[in-house]
Amino acid sequence: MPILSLGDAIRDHVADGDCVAMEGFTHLIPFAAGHEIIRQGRRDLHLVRMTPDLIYDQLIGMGCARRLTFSWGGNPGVGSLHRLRDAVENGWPHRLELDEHSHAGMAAAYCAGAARLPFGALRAYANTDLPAHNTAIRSVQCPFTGETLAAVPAINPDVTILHAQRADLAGNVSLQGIVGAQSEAAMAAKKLLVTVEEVVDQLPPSMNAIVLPHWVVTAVAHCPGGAYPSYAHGFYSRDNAFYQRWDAISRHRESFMAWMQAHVLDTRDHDGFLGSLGWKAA
Amino acid sequence: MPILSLGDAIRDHVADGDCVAMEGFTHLIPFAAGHEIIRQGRRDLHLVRMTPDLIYDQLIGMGCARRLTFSWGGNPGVGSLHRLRDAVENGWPHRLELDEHSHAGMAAAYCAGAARLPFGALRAYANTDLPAHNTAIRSVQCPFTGETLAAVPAINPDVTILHAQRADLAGNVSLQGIVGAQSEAAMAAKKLLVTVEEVVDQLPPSMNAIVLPHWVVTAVAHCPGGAYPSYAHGFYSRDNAFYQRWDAISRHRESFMAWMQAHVLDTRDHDGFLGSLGWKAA
Amino acid sequence: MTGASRDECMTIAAARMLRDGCVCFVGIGLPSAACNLARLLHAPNIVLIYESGTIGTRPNVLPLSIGDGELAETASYVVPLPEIFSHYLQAGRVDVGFLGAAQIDRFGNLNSTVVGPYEHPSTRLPGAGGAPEIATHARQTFVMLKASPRSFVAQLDFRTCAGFLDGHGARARSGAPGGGPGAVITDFGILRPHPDSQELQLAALFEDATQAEAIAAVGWHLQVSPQVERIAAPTQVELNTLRALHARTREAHLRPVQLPGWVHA
Amino acid sequence: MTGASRDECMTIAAARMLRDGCVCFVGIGLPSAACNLARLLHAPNIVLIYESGTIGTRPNVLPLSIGDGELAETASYVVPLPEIFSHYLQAGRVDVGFLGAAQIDRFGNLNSTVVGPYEHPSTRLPGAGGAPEIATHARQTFVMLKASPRSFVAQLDFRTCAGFLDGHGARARSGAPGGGPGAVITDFGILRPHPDSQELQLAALFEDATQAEAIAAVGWHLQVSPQVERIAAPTQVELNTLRALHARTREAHLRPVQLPGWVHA
Repeated sequence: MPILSLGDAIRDHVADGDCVAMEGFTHLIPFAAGHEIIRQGRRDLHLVRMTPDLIYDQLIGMGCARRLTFSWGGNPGVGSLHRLRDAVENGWPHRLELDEHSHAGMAAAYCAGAARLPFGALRAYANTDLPAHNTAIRSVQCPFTGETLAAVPAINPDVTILHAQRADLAGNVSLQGIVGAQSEAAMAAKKLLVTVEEVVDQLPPSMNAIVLPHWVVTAVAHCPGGAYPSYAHGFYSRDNAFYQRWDAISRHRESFMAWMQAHVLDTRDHDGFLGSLGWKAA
Repeated sequence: MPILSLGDAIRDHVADGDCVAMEGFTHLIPFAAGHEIIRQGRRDLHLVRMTPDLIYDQLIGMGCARRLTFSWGGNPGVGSLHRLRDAVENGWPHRLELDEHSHAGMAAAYCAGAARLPFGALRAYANTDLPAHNTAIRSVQCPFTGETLAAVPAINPDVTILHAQRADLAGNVSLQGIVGAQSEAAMAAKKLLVTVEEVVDQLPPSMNAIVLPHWVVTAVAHCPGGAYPSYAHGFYSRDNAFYQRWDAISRHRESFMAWMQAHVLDTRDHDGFLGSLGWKAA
Repeated sequence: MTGASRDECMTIAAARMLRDGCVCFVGIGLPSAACNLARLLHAPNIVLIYESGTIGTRPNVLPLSIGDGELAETASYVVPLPEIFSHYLQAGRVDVGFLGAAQIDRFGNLNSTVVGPYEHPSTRLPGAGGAPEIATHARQTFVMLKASPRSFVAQLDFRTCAGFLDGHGARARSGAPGGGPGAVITDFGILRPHPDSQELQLAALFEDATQAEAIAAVGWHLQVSPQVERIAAPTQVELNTLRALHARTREAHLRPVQLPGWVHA
Repeated sequence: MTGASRDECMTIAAARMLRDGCVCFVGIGLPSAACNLARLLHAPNIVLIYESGTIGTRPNVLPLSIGDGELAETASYVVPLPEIFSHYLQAGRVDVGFLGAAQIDRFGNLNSTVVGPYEHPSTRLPGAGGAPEIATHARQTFVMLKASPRSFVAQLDFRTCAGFLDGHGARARSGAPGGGPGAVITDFGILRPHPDSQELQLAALFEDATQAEAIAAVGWHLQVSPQVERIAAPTQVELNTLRALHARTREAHLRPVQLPGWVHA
């Protein structure tokens, strides 16, 4: 497991056309990695994420995505993702295919992927219109009771990208706090990239901690603040004001493009991004 | 969630004929609860456990069990469970029905039970003779790929009984260390009894700890040493010498019956059991 | 007359419906305020579950997002998200689920997916999230949604969550494990399902709301219960507690973020 | 001549096969000794997984049971048992799985279930445990088992684990993801599958073992490789390390249990 710069990690491991899952349920969202994908101009990505957040709004608005697998696409506590809406409603900057689920369905699909099963069964989607619009929602019959259950195909991303609190020098990664479906998305992936707040000699001992083992981790990039404006429990809190500001920035194509140019395209890396927002190294 | 004496907990919540899972993978095996079931003379139980250990050998030898769902029935690191063998090979004290799985199959069955799904799918049992001898091992076809997978029916015990390190006064229970399939067996159960080393005002804060929530716990019994001769991480270690001695005790019906009479039937409770083995309150 | 806003009336009405000790699956916004208000008032032992995986949460301030750090810090414990949906919700271990939506119909079915046709929507909404399975599995659901003919509609554009389907026992016949919408708390009062038809009918009005207002706000021909209750005005204690919670929340969310190793210019 | 016992020879031979960094699914007994010996010698970064859920374990003494506290205390982390089987083993994340059995046949299929008919066995064995799926999913397996015509049999009483089935590519055709038994380490030496037929053949002998001894110990007509290797005798370092490990283990397991609040008379 090598420790790479984020630029090298994305260059080496994320290709045009890949299926990419950047998970994090409000917490530990890999913003820095998403920005680097935008800087490197990846195209035609199949993006997967339970809750497309601002970072997916940005990727979609910048034309990186061909397809989106998701279950809830909003700005949490604020409202719409305007770039996602513009893509779906108006095909701008181009058409976006949707593979739409519920949270329970996405969770089951990640779990199946992590276990290398081809599908997950669950009691879901009953009497909703979702299956009529998604051929990836089917049914399976219990071979014991005859009951019919919903079935979703496993998600096995080409690359899963996470942000976590810590990695050790061997490449073991530990996460604390709200962990969403990150562990399952990680274990389901063909490659796993992780940005971390800190790299330590040894993870703090914690017998039943949530750890991603080094031989499952493809590369680690040391990227402090890499979840900002989302948060990293124990390091910094969520910049709720930024999430609120994003509503105005993203509402119009012009203000969105200008912001992306100034803060992502014209910055070299995550430190540059933070600097462009008025942060100065202490 | 009431805190009961172990005697009352078993009296109120374990009935003849029940399906009972007493889990614990080497660690935290609920010996005290098993002894109390023997003392109270329960009959016709359907016992479930991945690794029938000494406590199941005792329950079977004392005639409490009608059926056994399991995946490995030995004395770990020592050899056979002689009472289990005697029941299967010679029908003593009476016939025992077997519902035999692999660990992977049992784990999938508990997970399905915990999620209230009727079956679990897994890649297992391929090219083995187990399915030919167990109609509870079937197959299911993936509705996406057409692949055939193994299927096992959910396990939903009438009662799951666990031993754990701690409960708080509200009845939340926390486990540390090797946790086997305890959490899944607990969530799969219709009733959940837990014996604990200590009852505390509040569980030690540990964000991602393994906790069984109070509204899932039917009753807690305070029973220090309740996993002995198995162990409770942070409290006492496994009495390996006892496991080795059990081989000779259990090898013959007479020595087994004499031991059970002296140490279980003729003792009032777990303190009495420990006393009969030469332990004295410090 | 306490000068309560309609948002406050909705929140307090919802809080009053929650009995102590019940297990609630909470959403962001009004439901989160209602559940925490109940906890601070008459239901200190209510168990709040947020779908991010926090269980037994006791936040001091309301979260802006479903996964705020405050929720994890004050939780009894935090589990991976798949467990929330499989071991808790699907397993039938949730008493009350809260739902919102963009549209509701007369049988409590909900739309939070699209306005217009799915393939070419005029408005793409955020989507289902955890709602379809909350609607299916929670023992009962409470819907919180402000009323207008655009939100309380005769015909949904998309059914994201099952309420009572076409009513007259259809939900029970479909085998849905949960009981469906027990109440719709809106800004004029409360709708409840008719015992036979399950059609939502006006069951209660806020102190200063009128039946005419209710009928005008609903896009179908609203049935009115023979006995429309008058909802008691918020007490001073209720209102003070709620306002203090909101004040604490505003203050906390104004606190600037500290990023280790950086200062903000 | 180092005076090594056959158990020691088997353990050391197995340890030598483990490359540094490989991920091993370990069983109790000889496999556990072999894996930890490898870790103490040439493979400090070997990852040991015990099915109880301990990952990256570095025990100072050998466990008596698969779930000894020592395994948890020295693990990188501990996961619930279902994850071990789904996210690690079934997901193809295990390089080497160790297996034992009561019976093995010429194609490396194993029986650990019954001797005699299943419904009326003359000997009821402990059963499958994790073995069928280790045999299926590990990239390769090593079988450790002392030889006698009762254990190395022409016909299994029960097939608990798939080896190469009937050989001649049958395993690969069955779609089994793992490669099957790469070696059978027994008390005269090592059997390996023939590249075409996958029938186990004598591949290597311990320093003081003979071909005649091997043939006598095996209950089928044992094929012999054209080049039977002679396994180098244990080095003094190997033997000292193994004996010190066993000595530490014996000492630790003699330590009396401390039960809080009790003293033993």
